[in-house]
Amino acid sequence: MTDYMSKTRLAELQKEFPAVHYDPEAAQPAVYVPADSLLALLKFLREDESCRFTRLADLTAVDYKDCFEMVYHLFALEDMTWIVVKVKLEHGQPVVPSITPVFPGAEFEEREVYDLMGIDFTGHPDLRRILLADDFIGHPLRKDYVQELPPVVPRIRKGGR
Amino acid sequence: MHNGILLTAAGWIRDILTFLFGNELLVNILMTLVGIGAIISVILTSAIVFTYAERKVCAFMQVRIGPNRVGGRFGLLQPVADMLKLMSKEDIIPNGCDRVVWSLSPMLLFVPSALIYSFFPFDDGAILADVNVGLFLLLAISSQAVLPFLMGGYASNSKYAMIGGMRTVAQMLSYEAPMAFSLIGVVMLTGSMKMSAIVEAQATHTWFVLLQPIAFVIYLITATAETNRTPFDLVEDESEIVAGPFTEYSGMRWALFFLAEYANLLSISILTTTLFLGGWHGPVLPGAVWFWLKVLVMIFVFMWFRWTFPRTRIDQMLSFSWKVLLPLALVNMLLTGVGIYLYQSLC
Amino acid sequence: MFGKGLITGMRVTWKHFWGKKVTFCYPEEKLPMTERFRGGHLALNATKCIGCKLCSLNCPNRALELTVTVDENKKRHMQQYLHIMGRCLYCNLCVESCPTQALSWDKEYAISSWYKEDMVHDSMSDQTSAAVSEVKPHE
Amino acid sequence: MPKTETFILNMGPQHPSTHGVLQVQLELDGENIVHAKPIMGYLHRGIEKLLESRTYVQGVPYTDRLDYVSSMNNNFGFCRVVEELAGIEVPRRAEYIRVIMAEFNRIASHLIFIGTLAIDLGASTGMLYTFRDREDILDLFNLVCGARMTFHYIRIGGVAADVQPEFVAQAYAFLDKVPHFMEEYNQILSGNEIFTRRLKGVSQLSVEESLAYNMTGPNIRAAGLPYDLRKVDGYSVYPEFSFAVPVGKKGDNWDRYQVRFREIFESAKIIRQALDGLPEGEFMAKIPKVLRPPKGEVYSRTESTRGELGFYIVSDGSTKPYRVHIRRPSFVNMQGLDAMCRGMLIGDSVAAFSSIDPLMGEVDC
Repeated sequence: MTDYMSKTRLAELQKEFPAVHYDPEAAQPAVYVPADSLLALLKFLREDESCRFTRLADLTAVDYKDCFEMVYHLFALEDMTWIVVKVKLEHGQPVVPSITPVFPGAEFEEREVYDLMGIDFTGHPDLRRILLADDFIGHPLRKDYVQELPPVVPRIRKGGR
Repeated sequence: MHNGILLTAAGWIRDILTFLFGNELLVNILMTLVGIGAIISVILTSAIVFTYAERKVCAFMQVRIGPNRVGGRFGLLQPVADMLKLMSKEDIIPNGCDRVVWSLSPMLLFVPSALIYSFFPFDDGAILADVNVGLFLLLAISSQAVLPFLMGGYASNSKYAMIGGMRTVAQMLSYEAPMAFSLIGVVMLTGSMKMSAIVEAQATHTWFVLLQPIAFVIYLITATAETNRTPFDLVEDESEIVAGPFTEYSGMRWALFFLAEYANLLSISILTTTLFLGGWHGPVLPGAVWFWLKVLVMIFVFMWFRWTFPRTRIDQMLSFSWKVLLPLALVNMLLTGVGIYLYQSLC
Repeated sequence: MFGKGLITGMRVTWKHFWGKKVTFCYPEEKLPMTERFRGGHLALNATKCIGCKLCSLNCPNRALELTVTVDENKKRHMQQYLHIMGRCLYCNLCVESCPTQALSWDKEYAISSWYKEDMVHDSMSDQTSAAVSEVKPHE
Repeated sequence: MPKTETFILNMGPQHPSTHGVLQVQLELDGENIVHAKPIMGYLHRGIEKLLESRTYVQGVPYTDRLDYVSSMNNNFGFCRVVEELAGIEVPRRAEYIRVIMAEFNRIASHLIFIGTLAIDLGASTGMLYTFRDREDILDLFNLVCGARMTFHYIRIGGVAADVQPEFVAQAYAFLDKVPHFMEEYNQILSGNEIFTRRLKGVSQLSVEESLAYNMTGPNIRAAGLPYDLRKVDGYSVYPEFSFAVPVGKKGDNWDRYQVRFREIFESAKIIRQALDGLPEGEFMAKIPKVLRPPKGEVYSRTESTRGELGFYIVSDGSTKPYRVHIRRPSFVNMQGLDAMCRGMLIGDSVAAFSSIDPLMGEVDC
């Protein structure tokens, strides 16, 4: 069965990365990290012997109206442990370093987040819209996104009815 | 030896024409025209019959029942419906295509496919041009079919068509060689390239499929490749390059390709029958019946291949031809030579 | 190797060539519809309906457009029940939510139509409209 | 030396073998592929956004439309997350029925995989056979949930309706047929030299590469890593059944095909055990009329047919989810396509993306 990363190891992690903070009260505390030390933390989590979080299970972003949160779910195959890494981003101009140097498999998911949420990834190899058309305006998964109604095109029909 | 049905019929027509015109030269010319008309009608009819047969065979092998709406319970009029559909379709000419080459290609493809029919002995004596180098001419003409494919592929201004055209050249040229070498065994046994002589030799000895089993297998494989049918249908490989050289063709132009394809299928089956299965020879039944029976069996075999096998890949296909089939054909030649030498020195 | 698999494959197709076919000639023979089949139009039993609108509340895609009138006894009556099939997900949530089991599927699954307008089905049309017409709208 | 240059071949979005509306831009050097770039989004419907404006209960039918050939698995994944979020205890009978349905759907989906792989390699007959046998599973589903494709059967808190006795009987009958038709595919496809030579040694991905590309499901198991969430996470009642996790050796197309082929037998084994031990009891938990999960967030994953299907739901305490993110396995697996196609031939590219088994409804969400 899978567990969440234990409190003691989280404390050790904080010792290693002083910029990291988490809520020690919560049952499964997410690790908040500032954007500039995200890559270093993920590299540590992936490559350090005590962690070996080799699988990036999920990558997404949430729009909390006043800020964005990048959410990374990491999973260690050997000791079956979870960790959730979060990055808080300001709402005005969300920029976060791309984690493709550490997890190459994040490429499409980062593109998806860029496409639908409008978060910029620096250092991404191929940052383009992935699901929506290239000329699409806006980022639909943001909470302040207002959908423009499609223009009403009158239907032209031949013959009766 | 009594004449076959076809020759008897030809004799009647010649009698009628002689009665009408009297001039021998004119009658000869008219008789040739009659023969050509007969061959063209055979090709057209066969295309109609084979589309239906292909659909039914395919359906039966795939646990379906196939056409069952147009023309009664068995969908007998399905080919007619297909034909009407093809004729009524719009003739789409792609942008930027080479118009002359593009429109020539389907017609040029049909010519060699139809031309080789003049060397087939349909029955005792029923052969339009029984030339001395029949087999040689036949192979020479049928290899001309490469060019129209390449023309169509090049002129369509489409990448799929271009790749398809290129593949045709690679495929047909590589399979031309083992095919010719496998047929040399037959020629060695007969001592002649004359088609009627090959059939006669099988009547006096035995069917060449028994004497030349390796050649028969090689021939069967190369024949499938020459007709672009599965497992070697890389030319019109629908899952990779959509329809190869035919991608941009529609309506009647496409129908001509289609027609040529079935003409090729028929001719290759006739060739198998003639070279390996004893041609029109057979007990009890008249020659023409035996001939068509064997041809139909061969066509069923080719359809059977098509609806059972997956498709090979281009590199596998080419290396199979050059690395397996060609050496095997050469070995077969050697074996045949040794066999003939032993046979002659023993008897 | 050496074509043994090819021969085996050909044997399979040969067997099926003569074997039983599984084709279903659709318009002539039809698949039997199971009891739980969801599809076709919604059919409303107007005598059972209490006009609570729970079905349209539960609909994920607003495929139901209802007109409910309230008579002098404060009793609610369904006047019009439109099932917009173009929006319907056939998820069965409306049928399950009905407290009086007034809704059901008519299982008439051949519902394709030429025009978008035909995809709006009046679920009360096939009723004996007596029960509906008696009710006067409350003024 | 003559000057040569590569050229771009756009496969799709209208192409016979891109499994829907995928576009793959192949950069070709003759017949060899230099790069393969998948371009998607032709089927994007914005399901994540749609789910934000539906209640939890209303959201379930939308997950049917994600991976529409294994809808049960999607329902399963979504319902599990919501149950975890709201703390709903699912009755054992319901869990068993869910497992039966999910595994049946896995068989159906893998049958489609075999069929589409066969037709992409030109063996259309093999495809017809697999679709013939898949039809029996659809009939079973039709019997129990009244739909053949968008099932909406697994609900939050249980399943929509109890299984009928005739379903159980028919399910057993189907399970008895499994070895027979699998033997037939063995004869017509797996045993066929042309078929094996098309697949063996082509488009290899090692475990490291598969991990790097974040691939999951049969694609990573083919490389040799027994990463099956049914074993790893042991969710639902899966730990109660004994089944093996088939793994490949080399991670080529043949292994991907073989892993799925053997998984059908394993699924059949699970279904048989579940049917044998189907407990009595409720099929639906008591869930409140209006479901309001407490504030919080949950990421939970299930082993869908194509890999790790994860749902990440943020709840703000209202009836509607604040944010739903779906980690679609096909979408993530598509990243491996470039590495799989590089240096191969055009014919292999078709086999490669057929062997990833992507489904456009899921890729484009």
